[in-house]
Amino acid sequence: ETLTIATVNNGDMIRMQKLTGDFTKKTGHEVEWVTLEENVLRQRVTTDISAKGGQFDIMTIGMYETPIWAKNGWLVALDDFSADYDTDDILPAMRGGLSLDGTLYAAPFYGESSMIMYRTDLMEAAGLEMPEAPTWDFVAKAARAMTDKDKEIYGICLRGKAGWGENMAFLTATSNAFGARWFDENWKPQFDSEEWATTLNFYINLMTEAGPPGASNNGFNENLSLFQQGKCGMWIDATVAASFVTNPKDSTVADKVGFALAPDTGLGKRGNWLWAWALGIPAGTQKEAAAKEFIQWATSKEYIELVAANEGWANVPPGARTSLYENENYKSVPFAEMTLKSILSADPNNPTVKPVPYVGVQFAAIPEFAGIATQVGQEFSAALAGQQTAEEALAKAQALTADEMEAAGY
Amino acid sequence: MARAVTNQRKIINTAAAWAIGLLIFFPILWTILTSFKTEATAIADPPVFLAFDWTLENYSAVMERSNYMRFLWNSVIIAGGSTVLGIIIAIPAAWSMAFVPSKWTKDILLWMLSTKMLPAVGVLYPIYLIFIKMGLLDTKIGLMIVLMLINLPIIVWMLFTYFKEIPGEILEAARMDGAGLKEEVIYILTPMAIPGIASTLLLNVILAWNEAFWTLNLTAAKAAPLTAFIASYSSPEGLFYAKLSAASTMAIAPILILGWFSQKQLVSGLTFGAVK
Amino acid sequence: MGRIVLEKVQKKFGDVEVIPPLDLTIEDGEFTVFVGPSGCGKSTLLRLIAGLEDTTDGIIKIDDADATHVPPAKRGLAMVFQSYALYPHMSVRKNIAFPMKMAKVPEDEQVRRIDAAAAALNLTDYLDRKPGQLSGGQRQRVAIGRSIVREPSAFLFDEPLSNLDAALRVGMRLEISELHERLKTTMVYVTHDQVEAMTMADKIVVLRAGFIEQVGSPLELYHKPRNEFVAGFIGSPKMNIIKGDEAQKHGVQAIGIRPEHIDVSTKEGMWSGRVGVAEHLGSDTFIHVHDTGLGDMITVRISGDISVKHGDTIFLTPQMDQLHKFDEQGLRIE
Amino acid sequence: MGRIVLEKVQKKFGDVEVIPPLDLTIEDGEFTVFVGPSGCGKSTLLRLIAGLEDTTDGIIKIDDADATHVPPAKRGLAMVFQSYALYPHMSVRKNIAFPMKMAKVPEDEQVRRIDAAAAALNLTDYLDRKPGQLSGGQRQRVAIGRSIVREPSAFLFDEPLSNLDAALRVGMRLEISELHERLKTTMVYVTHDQVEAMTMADKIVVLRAGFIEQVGSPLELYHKPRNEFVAGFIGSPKMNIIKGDEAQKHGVQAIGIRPEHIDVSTKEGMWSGRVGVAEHLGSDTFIHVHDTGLGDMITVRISGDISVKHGDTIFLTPQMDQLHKFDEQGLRIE
Amino acid sequence: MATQQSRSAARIMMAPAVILLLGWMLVPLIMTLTFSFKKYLPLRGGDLGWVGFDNYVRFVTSSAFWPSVLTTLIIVGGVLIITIVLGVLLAVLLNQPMWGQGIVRILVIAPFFVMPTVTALVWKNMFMDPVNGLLAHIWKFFGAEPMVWLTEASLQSIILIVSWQWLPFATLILLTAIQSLDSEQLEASEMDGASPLARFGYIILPHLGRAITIVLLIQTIFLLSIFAEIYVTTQGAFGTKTLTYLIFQRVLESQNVGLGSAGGVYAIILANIVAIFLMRIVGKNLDA
Ligand SMILES: Nc1ncnc2c1ncn2[C@@H]1O[C@H](COP(=O)(O)OP(=O)(O)OP(=O)(O)O)[C@@H](O)[C@H]1O
Ligand SMILES: Nc1ncnc2c1ncn2[C@@H]1O[C@H](COP(=O)(O)OP(=O)(O)OP(=O)(O)O)[C@@H](O)[C@H]1O
Ligand SMILES: [Mg+2]
Ligand SMILES: [Mg+2]
Repeated sequence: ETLTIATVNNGDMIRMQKLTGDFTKKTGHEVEWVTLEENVLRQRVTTDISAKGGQFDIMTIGMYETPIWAKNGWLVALDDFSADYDTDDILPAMRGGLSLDGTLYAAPFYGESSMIMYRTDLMEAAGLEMPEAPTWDFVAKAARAMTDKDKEIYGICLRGKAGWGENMAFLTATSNAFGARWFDENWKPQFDSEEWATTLNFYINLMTEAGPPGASNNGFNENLSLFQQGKCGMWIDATVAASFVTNPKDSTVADKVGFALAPDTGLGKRGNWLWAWALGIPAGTQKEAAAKEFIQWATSKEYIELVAANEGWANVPPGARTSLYENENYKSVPFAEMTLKSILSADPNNPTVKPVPYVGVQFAAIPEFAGIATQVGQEFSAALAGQQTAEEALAKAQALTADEMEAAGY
Repeated sequence: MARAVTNQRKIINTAAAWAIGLLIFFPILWTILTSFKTEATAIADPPVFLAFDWTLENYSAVMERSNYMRFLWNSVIIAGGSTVLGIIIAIPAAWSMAFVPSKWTKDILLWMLSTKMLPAVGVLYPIYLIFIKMGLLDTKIGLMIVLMLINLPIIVWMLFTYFKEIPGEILEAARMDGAGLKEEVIYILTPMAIPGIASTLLLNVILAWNEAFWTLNLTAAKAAPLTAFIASYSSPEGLFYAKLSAASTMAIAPILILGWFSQKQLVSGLTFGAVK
Repeated sequence: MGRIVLEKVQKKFGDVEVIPPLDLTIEDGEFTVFVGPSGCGKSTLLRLIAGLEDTTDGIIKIDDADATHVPPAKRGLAMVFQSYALYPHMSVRKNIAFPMKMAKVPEDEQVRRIDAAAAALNLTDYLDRKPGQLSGGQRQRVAIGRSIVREPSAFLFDEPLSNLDAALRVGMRLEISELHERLKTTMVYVTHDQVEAMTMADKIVVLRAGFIEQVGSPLELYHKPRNEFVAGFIGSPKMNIIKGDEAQKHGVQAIGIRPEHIDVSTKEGMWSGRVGVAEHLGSDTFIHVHDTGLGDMITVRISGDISVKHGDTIFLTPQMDQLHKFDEQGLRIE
Repeated sequence: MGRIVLEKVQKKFGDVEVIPPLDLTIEDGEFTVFVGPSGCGKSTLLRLIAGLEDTTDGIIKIDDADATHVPPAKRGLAMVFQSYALYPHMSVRKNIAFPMKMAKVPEDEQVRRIDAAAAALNLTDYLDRKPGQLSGGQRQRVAIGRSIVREPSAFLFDEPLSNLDAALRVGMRLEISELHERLKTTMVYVTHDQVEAMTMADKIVVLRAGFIEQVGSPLELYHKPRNEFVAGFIGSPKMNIIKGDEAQKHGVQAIGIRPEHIDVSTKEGMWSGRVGVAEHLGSDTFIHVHDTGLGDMITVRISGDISVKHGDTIFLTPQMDQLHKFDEQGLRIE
Repeated sequence: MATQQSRSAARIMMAPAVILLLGWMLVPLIMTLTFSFKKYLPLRGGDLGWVGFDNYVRFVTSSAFWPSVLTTLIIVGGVLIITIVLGVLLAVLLNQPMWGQGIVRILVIAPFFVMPTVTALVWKNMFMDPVNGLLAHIWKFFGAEPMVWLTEASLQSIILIVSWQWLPFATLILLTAIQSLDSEQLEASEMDGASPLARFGYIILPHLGRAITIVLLIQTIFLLSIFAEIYVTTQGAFGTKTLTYLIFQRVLESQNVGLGSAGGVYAIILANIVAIFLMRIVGKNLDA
């Protein structure tokens, strides 16, 4: 049988494509890949699954989609995997985020949280020392100290590009650390709260003083390349980035990178998110059995070893399995420990200081969220670009969120 | 105006035209150059223009990652097929409008053009549902039909303007010579309009080749053309300028070369009736 | 064969009646010329016969069979267009062969007829050229060749010579006349050039605004124009029409006298006037005489040369036996 | 004023010499016509005078001042093009006003001149139309109007009437002649129509392949053509040129006799032949006579009518005093 | 050319094109209209029943609506002005005698062959990127602070990118039109004493009128629906959200098909207003 798999164009996925031969050899099934950029992919698979187009046998989806789709009955439950597969080995946080009522609906291919990556040399030059679990105050101080705009060195690189998966992922997670929340228990938007104002003003001030130019256009990729070129002192972003910034082939600063947990403000929540790219099977596919075989292959322990054998331990898909972090070989990878700690410190079911009706750290797992957050993200991005004040951005965000929530019938 | 143009004038013209031409072309040139650089040289500061170690590694990386030939082949089939299909349907329609005009002709023509103003995103859902019903999702034929429909108004209009330049008397002569409608179109009209048909063909191949909304949304694996290919390169992780350039070059090269070879045809043919 | 009969044929474009109901018979083998000013409906009439336009009303018979609703291809007529209407993408040979190809004439018969036509029309050397590589006269010949091979029952020509220059026009005029002598096929020929009409026709049909003003042989029209319009239209330079007192003398509304029927003297004559422009052609001289007291300028034509110049006074005497008389409706009075 | 002198003017297109070095003087107020077959360089010569082409060599003087390198706009000449070259997007009024607007003529003066020109050319009713809404003759008049208002020292016309139909051509011909009578401005007129040349010109320049074959008044050319080429080119129908034995009798290489200088009889005459096509115009009859033993067909022109028909035998007698004689080079022998 | 037979033949021959386009227009249009009166949320189970004009009201009253209409008009208008003005100048220049005309022409028309997605990617990443973009390097070379194009001059940047893409099209059509200008007209105006500038203003420009309207019409049709350029560069941020993009957000990002369909209907109305306006000019110009 030939499986059609929609996937995102991230490095780990590309690697998986190259290794498909192993799967075909083992099972005799062929695989057709549809590789798309993240936003295009999400739009494509969402259209297809909601219209029941049936074009894909396996879709690459995230923690956001999985519970929503599963609730609509669009995904095949993954509860009958073989014992070898060892479902219990999946990190609990990941498993929790990809399950509905205790049943797994998508198997994590790799998982991530966020953390600080910083330049040890610059930190030293600034006369500071990064604690393992810094506060935002420290991070801000360090960022300002490291900044040297004439040399094109910017103390801190943060996401500014509009998008629910871009700046809003970062800002939502960060706002958790500042005690803010998206909605109160009655689904009332909270952008008019004091906490959000603090969060946004803090972020904008910090970026204006210590961030790179044009930060409002920087997403994960832009920041990654800035950091790799040695232009960032600190960068708070996905844990998977660690393997890129420490890879001497692409990175000019590979040997000068340190890691720390995402900062907090002492309110009890850290600003680190939790995400997994996972493989799910749309309900109604003709090739359910083969698809399950593929998912078991791709998210298995053997697959991790296959990658390690081919590309080295630093390149195996991280963040999915407990066993990986118990592996002696992997422990020598510099960022392994900090990644695990970050993942473990995120709690999607209880993300904020104040109580909320939704699940998800850097998102709220409701269908309307992506649309709303993208628009809110644009307002925040415009505020970062100096086109409006933080207060104006928040007011607009509040209005449009209230509007959309009403339209959706909350 | 056959007076000797002073060489000085000609030199100024030449200099100005080349400067502007190169300026306009520069983004493409830069992309092509970048595709032969390493990722590190691609972002070198200051940028290097020609003096770098030329490498093909980006092309091999791209080839390794995606099945370029399949995307290319799909693009060729879809763009070519939709155009041919469109021409076959448009020739009779354009014939009618050009040679048997009624008071509605102009309205029909403008109405046809106005169908192009439907915002594609607005009708994606309906079309998707229809495609599912008809089993056309991810098929080349489905895309051919959609692209044909999108471009049909343009094809009809272009052919209409070419046909109008053909003197009606010639078709009447054919009729007097005993030709039926079919013979008239096949033996007289079509061969006479070959240059116009060629330009139409060309323009529509270009438009169909570059169409990115429907080709992306209605395909998955089997029928995906180069627009889908490029969608997987738009923002990979890490340094990507060189790889992006290589992928871009590969996506545009076929049509660019086709366009250049048929430049004359396009220049003389793209009039939309602007020339009388 | 090729007898064409129009019975009460009428043509309207929308609400405009271009051809009012009209009867006309064209006999087999006759060379009929339609003349008339621009826009009078000559082409329309020809195209009605060809079947390229529908009649609004009336019946067209070809060889006594009703052809009113027969499509053009089936009427057995051939047409030569003003613009030649050659197929530019086909060689001369293919152009000529086209009607036979449509009629599915066998290959060898096609070759035979093409060769015959080419020989007759002096086209043998050009058979493999494209129309674009031919001169105007040659193109015209190809157009004629294309109609000959069909062996039609009648030829229809719509101003076939008007795109040629004067010298060529004379030559082609002769060729078409000779062709008619040879083939004896019915020909219907549209022109607004009265010299062509006079020299080629067996029968001239003078049209004005869709009406037939007169039908007759060229000399009938020249000598006995039925009305002022025909009188003015046939003959070059135009007949002088004189109204007012001078006409009263003859007891009619208007008299007409052709320029070539006026004698000129520098000493005496019936009328006197002042020379305006005098055009010396060598063989003839046209003198435009003003201030004769006869109303408009009078044009006189003299064989050979005469030495008059602008401003001279000259005397004119009409040849009385060549005087034409017209009544109030402009109709001829014998 | 408007005296134009060309001294050793030469024009090459690339390597092709279209005009070999040539001298010509056009006197002030003269109506000069360039005639010659197609491609002989008439337009090129006119465009050299206008300044629309550079001379390869030689000097052009206008009113005794060297104008060889003066740009067209500064030469004070006006040109009327074959295609009229009206500005299609401007009304007739704006078209006529354009040269004055360029010359910054005051508004009221502009209005005055436009009105005058429009009145003279019968354009008053059409001043607000666009050229596309005019007939051919009207367009031609607008083109002339546009040149008149500039009050140029000379007018240049390049086949201004060749796009008009025969009847209109005659009318416009007269109008231009009258304009010349009135304005007395130098006019240089290109045509390949010899009737136009004969009737309009004070002086005709006959060109062949860039060479001047003869310069002279129309009647000079008619009566004393300098060579066979001019003899054949001037006069219609063409002069009959007879070579061989008959010419030997006169001791020359070729003799020429115009169709109107041959007397016809059904009984006796110097030559006899068989009637081919006889063209009856009413006022004249052209008879094409074959098998005279004189080589080519002989054309005869008779005033009035004669009743001969195809195949009849007739007798011809040339008027001996009208005989032209030519030597081996085709040059006239007196 | 107008016998009864040919007229009925014409009707038959026109039928396939008309029927297909009618279907292509009506079927989605009717479905869109239907959806627009419904609460249709695919992620919440699809069709949730009729809601009357709710979606329409919500769409226009949303704060994003009018700015998006304005943005659409600015982009379309800006690109039209730039391409037509530059197109005319370029066409005039390319019509002059010069060496290597063919090659220059190839250079100039090349952008037209480039996919919009690629165009946007290349401009965004390789030119407008504030750190590594070529323009940033140039700015720095002259000692200036690099522009953050897509933020500080977002609309202008998009107009620039789209203009770059469409300039060749305008130039091509205008060039053919210029070449069709009767040279005798230019000579006549020269004889009439017109300077080169006057010739351009009085003869060449009016001659191009028809070509310009056609460029206007065709480009408007294409520009009203530009999408890839915005999607790739700003994703509608910084005031670059066109009506098309807004609909895209409603349908695909917010997964609210009902609301998006109502937006689609508005877009159709806007397009038709522009169209009627254009057709007026063009229709007149096409007859003349
Ligand atoms: N298709 C048509 N629709 C409307 N009116 C027409 C059409 N064809 C011809 N006419 C009108 O019919 C009249 C006769 O036209 P027709 O072409 O027969 O004239 P004509 O005698 O051939 O003139 P010309 O000598 O200029 O060729 C004209 O007034 C013309 O405007
Ligand atoms: N721009 C040019 N380049 C090259 N050859 C040219 C050019 N213009 C004219 N000629 C050639 O010069 C010769 C004379 O041309 P010209 O137009 O002066 O002829 P003409 O006497 O006006 O002919 P016609 O009666 O057909 O208008 C022709 O052989 C023509 O081919
Ligand atoms: Mg006609
Ligand atoms: Mg000429």
